[in-house]
Amino acid sequence: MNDSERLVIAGFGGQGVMLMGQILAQAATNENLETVWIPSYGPESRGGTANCFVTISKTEINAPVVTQSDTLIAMNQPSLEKFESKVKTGGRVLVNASLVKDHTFREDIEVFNIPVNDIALELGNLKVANMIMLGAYIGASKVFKPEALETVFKQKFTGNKAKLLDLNKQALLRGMKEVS
Amino acid sequence: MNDSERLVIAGFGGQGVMLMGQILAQAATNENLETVWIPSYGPESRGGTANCFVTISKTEINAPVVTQSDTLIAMNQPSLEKFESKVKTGGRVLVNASLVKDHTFREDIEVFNIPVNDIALELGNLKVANMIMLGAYIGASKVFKPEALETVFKQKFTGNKAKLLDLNKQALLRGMKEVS
Amino acid sequence: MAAKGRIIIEQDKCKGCDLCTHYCPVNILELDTSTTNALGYTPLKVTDPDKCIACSFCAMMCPDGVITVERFNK
Amino acid sequence: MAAKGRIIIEQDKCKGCDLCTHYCPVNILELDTSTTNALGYTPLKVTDPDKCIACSFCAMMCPDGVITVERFNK
Amino acid sequence: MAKVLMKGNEAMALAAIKGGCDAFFGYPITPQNELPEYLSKHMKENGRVFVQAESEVAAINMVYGAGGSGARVLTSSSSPGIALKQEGISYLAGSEVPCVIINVMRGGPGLGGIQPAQSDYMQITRGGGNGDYHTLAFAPENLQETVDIIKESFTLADEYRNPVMIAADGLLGQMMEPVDLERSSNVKEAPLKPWAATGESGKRGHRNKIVSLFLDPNDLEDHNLKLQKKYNRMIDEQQRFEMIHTEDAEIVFVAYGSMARIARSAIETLREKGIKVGMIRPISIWPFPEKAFENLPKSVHTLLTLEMSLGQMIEDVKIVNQGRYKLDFFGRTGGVVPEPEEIVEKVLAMKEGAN
Amino acid sequence: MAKVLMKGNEAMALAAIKGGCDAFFGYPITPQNELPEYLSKHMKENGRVFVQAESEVAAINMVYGAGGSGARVLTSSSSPGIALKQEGISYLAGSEVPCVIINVMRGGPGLGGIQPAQSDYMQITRGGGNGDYHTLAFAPENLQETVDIIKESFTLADEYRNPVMIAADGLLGQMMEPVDLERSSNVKEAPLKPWAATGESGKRGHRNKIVSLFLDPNDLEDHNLKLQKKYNRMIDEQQRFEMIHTEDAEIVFVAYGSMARIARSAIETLREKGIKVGMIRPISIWPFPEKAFENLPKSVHTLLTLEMSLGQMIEDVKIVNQGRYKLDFFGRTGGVVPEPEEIVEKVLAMKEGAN
Amino acid sequence: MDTTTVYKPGKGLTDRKLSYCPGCTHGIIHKLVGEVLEEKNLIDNAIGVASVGCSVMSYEFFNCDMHQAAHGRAPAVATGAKRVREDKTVFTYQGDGDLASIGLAEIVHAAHRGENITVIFVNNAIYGMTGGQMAPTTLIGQKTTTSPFGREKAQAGEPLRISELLATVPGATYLERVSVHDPKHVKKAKKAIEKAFEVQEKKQGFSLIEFISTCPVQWGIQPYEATRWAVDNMIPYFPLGVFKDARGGETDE
Amino acid sequence: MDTTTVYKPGKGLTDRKLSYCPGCTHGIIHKLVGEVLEEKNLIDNAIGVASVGCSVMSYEFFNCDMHQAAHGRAPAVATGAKRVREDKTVFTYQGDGDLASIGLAEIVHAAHRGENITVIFVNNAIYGMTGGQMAPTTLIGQKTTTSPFGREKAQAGEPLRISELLATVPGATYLERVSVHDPKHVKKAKKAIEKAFEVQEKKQGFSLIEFISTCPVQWGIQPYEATRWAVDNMIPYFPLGVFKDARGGETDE
Ligand SMILES: Cc1ncc(C[n+]2csc(CCOP(=O)(O)OP(=O)(O)O)c2C)c(N)n1
Ligand SMILES: Cc1ncc(C[n+]2csc(CCOP(=O)(O)OP(=O)(O)O)c2C)c(N)n1
Ligand code: SF4
Ligand code: SF4
Ligand code: SF4
Ligand code: SF4
Repeated sequence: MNDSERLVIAGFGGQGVMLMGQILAQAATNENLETVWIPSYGPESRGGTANCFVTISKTEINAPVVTQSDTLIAMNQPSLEKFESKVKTGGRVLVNASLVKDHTFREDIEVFNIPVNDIALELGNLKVANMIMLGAYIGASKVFKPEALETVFKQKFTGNKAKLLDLNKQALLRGMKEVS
Repeated sequence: MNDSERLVIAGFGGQGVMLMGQILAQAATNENLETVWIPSYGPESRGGTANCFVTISKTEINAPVVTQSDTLIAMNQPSLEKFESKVKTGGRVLVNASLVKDHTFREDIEVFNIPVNDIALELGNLKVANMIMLGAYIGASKVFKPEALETVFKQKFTGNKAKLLDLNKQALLRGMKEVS
Repeated sequence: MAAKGRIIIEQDKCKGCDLCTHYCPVNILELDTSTTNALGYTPLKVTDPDKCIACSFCAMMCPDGVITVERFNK
Repeated sequence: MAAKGRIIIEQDKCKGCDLCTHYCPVNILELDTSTTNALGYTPLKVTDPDKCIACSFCAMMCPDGVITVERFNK
Repeated sequence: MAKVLMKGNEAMALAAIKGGCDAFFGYPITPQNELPEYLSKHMKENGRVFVQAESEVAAINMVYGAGGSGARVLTSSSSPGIALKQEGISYLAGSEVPCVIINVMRGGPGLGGIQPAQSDYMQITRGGGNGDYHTLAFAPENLQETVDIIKESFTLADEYRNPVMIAADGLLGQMMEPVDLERSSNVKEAPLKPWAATGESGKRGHRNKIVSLFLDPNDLEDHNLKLQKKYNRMIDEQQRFEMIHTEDAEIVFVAYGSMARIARSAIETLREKGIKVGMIRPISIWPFPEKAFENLPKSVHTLLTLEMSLGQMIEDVKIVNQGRYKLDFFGRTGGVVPEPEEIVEKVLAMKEGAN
Repeated sequence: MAKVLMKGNEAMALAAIKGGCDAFFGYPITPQNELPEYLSKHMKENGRVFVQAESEVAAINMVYGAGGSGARVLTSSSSPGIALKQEGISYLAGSEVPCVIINVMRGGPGLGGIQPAQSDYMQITRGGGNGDYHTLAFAPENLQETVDIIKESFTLADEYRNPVMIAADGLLGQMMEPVDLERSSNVKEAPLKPWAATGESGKRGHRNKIVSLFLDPNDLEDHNLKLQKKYNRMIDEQQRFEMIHTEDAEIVFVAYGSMARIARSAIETLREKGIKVGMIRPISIWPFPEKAFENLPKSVHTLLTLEMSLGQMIEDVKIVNQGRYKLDFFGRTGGVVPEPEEIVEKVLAMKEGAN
Repeated sequence: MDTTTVYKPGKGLTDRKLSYCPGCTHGIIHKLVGEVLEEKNLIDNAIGVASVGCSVMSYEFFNCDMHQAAHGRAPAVATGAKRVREDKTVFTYQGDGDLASIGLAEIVHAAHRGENITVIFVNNAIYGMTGGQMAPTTLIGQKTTTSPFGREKAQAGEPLRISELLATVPGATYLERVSVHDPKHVKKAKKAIEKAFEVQEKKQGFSLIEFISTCPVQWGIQPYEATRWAVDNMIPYFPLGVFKDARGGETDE
Repeated sequence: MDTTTVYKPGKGLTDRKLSYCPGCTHGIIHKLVGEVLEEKNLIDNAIGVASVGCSVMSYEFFNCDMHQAAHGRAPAVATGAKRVREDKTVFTYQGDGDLASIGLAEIVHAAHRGENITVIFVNNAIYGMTGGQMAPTTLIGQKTTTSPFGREKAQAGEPLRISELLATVPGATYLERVSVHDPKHVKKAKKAIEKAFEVQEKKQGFSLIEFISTCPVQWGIQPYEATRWAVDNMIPYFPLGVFKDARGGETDE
């Protein structure tokens, strides 16, 4: 990771993009890094599109809203269209290739096409598409080791959610493999 | 009348002191003089004491509240005590002698003792004590001719109050006589 | 007829509202128009103390707590 | 059995809430999971148009005014 | 026209009728009660609407409904009642619904007292509602001016599609003075209101909406920038003030409303003593009349702000002043109406201090 | 202490618990809902009081009752909800009832929008209630500072017997950051409150009354003068601010809260370009930190006020400035969160203009 | 002579002269509340909430800790006080303008939450304090300063009956309407207050006693005539009685 | 083939896509109001008042002149509009947080004055818009974001029944509670709206139709299950029916 990493994560309401960001922010917190997570909020996010901004940094974070991102994770087509232009030159874009087809990408960015929905269905649960994408992201960016996110999973999936732990780990590793 | 005349009229709630002031202000208005009438207001005036300030002037009236008065009309003892000190040197005080006994007055003011309650009872209606006092006031001050006030009476006592006209006129003239 | 009790009137608290007088079953209360109290009101008086039956009706109806009622012990 | 009428589905208005399908007395409505519409939802489809009795129940229950119902004139 | 002797609150009510007020919605509160009482009698006579609302909150929202439906509308209250109207006022400004709001100020804070005060200057000029908005606010000093301004306010409210506030106080509300209700004032017939939700979408050919909601922040910002243009136009066009004896003054009072009137007496006394005092009397308190401060003579060295509060307008004086003149302040509060003599003494003490 | 990652609204709620908050009364409104939601779960756990009131008006009056009965009390809302609380806040100040009020600001006026804004600066610092009164008001820029200030606010409220307002915004409310909830902050145990109406007149030996009514204007003025002394003490003791790179700055930003944080990025960029900018960051917005402006270096020529509103704090900057420095302004409003680049451009344009 | 005092001003009220107009039954109601506070030993442990109306100064009269609440908001203030002082007796004293007009949401919601407080509600069919304006309880045809032609149904609707309205609120436990127009009713009214405070002591929830009261000054008649007017005009529209009693097994009759 | 259209989206609503969540019955209620407006030829002469809640954007949906009112104040806004536009059809559209919580005084007083307006009251037992907080209508035991352990009587009281409460207000003319959980009830609900608008047309006073509605998203269940939940849990507590009909001689059945 550079001194700081700024991400935009965007998708449909039900795709779990908020959680993806929170997991990264929690991992950063665990490692004593500075971090800020900012959601889009309000009624328009219900059912519609949702996105969050995450900044992870070794030094104090000033402006919290990500205007120029290092990474964009686009879980669907509208998100890609909305945020692609705000990725820095040299930045990376991870795209849900199950929903985004035939898009012409900017030339100055690194693009990872991962069909996370299809993979998730393979794994037997569409809901883990987001974790597959997270895996791909840490695989591509090396911002965190998988163990760091697994720790967060353990913090988040407690009580009757504990049974989801394994599936999510599996999804994470599978996602990493997609970019390795 | 001098260029201006500033009065304080004070008494118990039911004595009609507000009306006295309004009649003077209306007379002034009729004669195209400048005038301001200011009442005490609020719950404390209910049943308790009431007072009003009246200014009548040939020129524009600035500060409307009367702080130094030319005339004080005190319809009872507490009013006299409250306002006597604010009468100008050389000013005049008209006192309801039916209710104020044994008072030692300031030396630098002109005092008129008129037993208006007793006179009113003589006239058969305690309610006109205030009109008797008004009569005494115009008699002493010459600010208005009685006709001026009679005009106001005609403006005020209309409808089923018209029958009070004569009694009030009578009271007024009777009051004038007291100071003549 | 001998009085069964008596009322004590705190004259200076009386507002002369005339409420109590209407509830005296033996009709011995009226306002004393010959005087005014410190508040400027004509206060309550008892016309015929001997008739008081200490029923407390006057006191109960007085909004201003003017009246204390005592019953004579036999 | 010949259809008594038909429904016209404005697919792009459908939010895939699945409400209408529960009220069809002849059970010919379901969501088309094979596709998503412009809003990102899986829209309604008719499985067996021939059975439609033009009762309008689906349309009445649709919160989003997706369905128009026509009766065939004889 | 002959002058009639009227009580302030009643004169305000009648002025509203003369100004074309179609409807009144209000809730009782001292010291403005004679205003709705008068209207409860006379609006009906004139075929107009009078409703005693269940609260100030309801009243201001009735104003919103009636004003938004195209009527000329009035509400009046006093200090704590105006506090309750703040959300509604913010809505009115945000949705650009014209109306007139009279505040007959009394002492505060909280329940406070009922005697005259000017301690709602901030409440009136800064608003307590949310967001970037402004209302025109006028502060007359005597009944004739009050009548003239209220009559005109309905026209101004319509012209700017904005609430207009009248800063009166218990003294203006309760006093009587002769007033000429027909004195010419800038009163225009209510204009056509093509924006109003009159329930005539059929006739009009399109729907009208009275709305302050803009979920997209860019839309809301655009809306605010549009409003801001209007506010700037008000700042340009509506600064009103009177200059009194400033031509050779050394000390210039800044005072409005009843306080200005009292100060006039002090000026007389001081001038008699040879002390050169004058006064800037803001008549509009929003927009604050900056222009009045532009061409003061060289003789001026101090601005003395006078208020029936502990120092609220002085903030505007500071903003305008930008360090040019010495500033001083005299105020009474809580319903105490100062005597001219106190101002005289204040000035004498200032002179003393200066020597 | 380890930092925990929390959502702003939840961190505020937990901070209140850590600050000794005994009772919360509030009404839902975006974007502060997670605050009461968190408390609905956790106040009970801690044996404390959580009540969802029927409205903001009811909520602030419940605060009055609970605070006046001696408890440490919190309410929170967002812009239009705060407008509805104005009468209650005036009562709280007038009766000297301590409490903490959080405003998670959103765009206005009226219903406006729900995205972050700072356009309630006037609403917060001038009050919209009636009368001469003030509330302490703090505007933190990040979650750690928010947590620290909220914890301390209950202590301050008790010390001054006065409401304390927290000016947050939708960004602070909705974002997550790691915070140390145990970081030392000036939190004291609730003091004895011999003035409170606790229902213990027997034990105490005399009755207590929580009152803002003074029918005699002289009493009300005396009460106001007493309050005024307290406000002056606050002005002395509670001005809080941070000076950022002012030591050699030519242009000094004045910005608070989220806007200040954004401005930090702009300062970095500009300094990289060799442009000497610095910032005064008011942490207390009432009292406004005049002291920060006292010893600016000679290098300063311009104060650039930055706000997420169309210019409200700039009035305070003008008041403090008194003509010393050139003033300039940049603001976005309606929920638009400006990008640091916009500030950079503004400064570049200013430099351009100056040349 | 040997005497027993059978009636005297008690300790539930302070010595301050009541600020009510002559003959106003606010005074009688004050006395009753004061007597019950004293007899039930509550003075030292009570928190009262004065509202805005003629009784605004009641914080000077009730001899216990007091709050003065904003107009209409006394039930909210009482809620705040009671929630943080659960073991104290908390009551409000409110007029009909205060409670039935501006404060309607607050009273209904205090009842709705089942707040364990007692409300003394003084219904005199008018706004006394501010000069005799129309209240929600003003009768049809009644002239007030804002219904100068008499209250008209078409313009202002028919009067609200608060006890009846609150009886529909599940959270309300005890609701009774009483009058103080003669000694018999005064006694009954006192019993009602006692019951209400008992409901609170037993933590049974919300209680409200509505008083038919007079306003001789704003009605423009003499105090005694005012009691007759209340009997002849108000009670027919606002019938006396218990409107709700959800105290569980232990009701009295 | 030759066809007759027996059901189609009408002109009472605009073409804007409704902003409600999938399966939310706000949409059905909108349609019904729109249909009645159209069938009664009122679209061109109506003034609607949107409130604050999920239906805040309803000013974009009803195809007539519209106001957007502050939270809870729609009845006051409607009063203002109706008083100055007496010949227009004025209605409000309000949720239960809006009407029964913050706006309680306004709704009761609009009824009390007998305002000649129609209120469409959507009771979904929760605050939808703000994220599922407890409403005055939330059922005992129901979990919401501010009653995380389920609504408890001791803490928050038992749910308010608005139609029953308003039935005690003399000024209210027509009050009915309906549901839209199946086609039969949808038809009945439409009839109720028709009646309410008729009351207004005949200047008979205040009318309110309360709708049992669903909030699948904040209840956390699927839309169809939500209609079942409403039937099984809400209707038993909020029974359907006419709660007041003071239309004079001309009532229907
Ligand atoms: C917010 C607010 N609005 C209005 C008032 C003015 N006000 C004082 S008392 C009162 C009415 C009191 O009437 P009621 O409650 O019937 O009591 P009463 O005086 O008849 O005993 C009003 C409207 C106020 N003080 N505060
Ligand atoms: C003064 C004010 N307080 C609070 C809010 C926030 N708010 C918006 S909608 C709402 C509740 C809506 O619930 P309800 O009326 O039940 O309608 P629903 O969303 O369930 O349809 C609240 C509290 C606001 N906008 N304004
Ligand atoms: S009731 Fe009381 S105040 Fe009235 S006259 Fe009798 S003693 Fe006096
Ligand atoms: S009810 Fe309407 S929106 Fe829902 S699935 Fe059926 S057609 Fe689609
Ligand atoms: S105004 Fe009426 S209610 Fe008030 S004290 Fe006087 S008589 Fe009693
Ligand atoms: S939140 Fe609930 S009430 Fe609101 S639109 Fe969604 S489902 Fe409907």
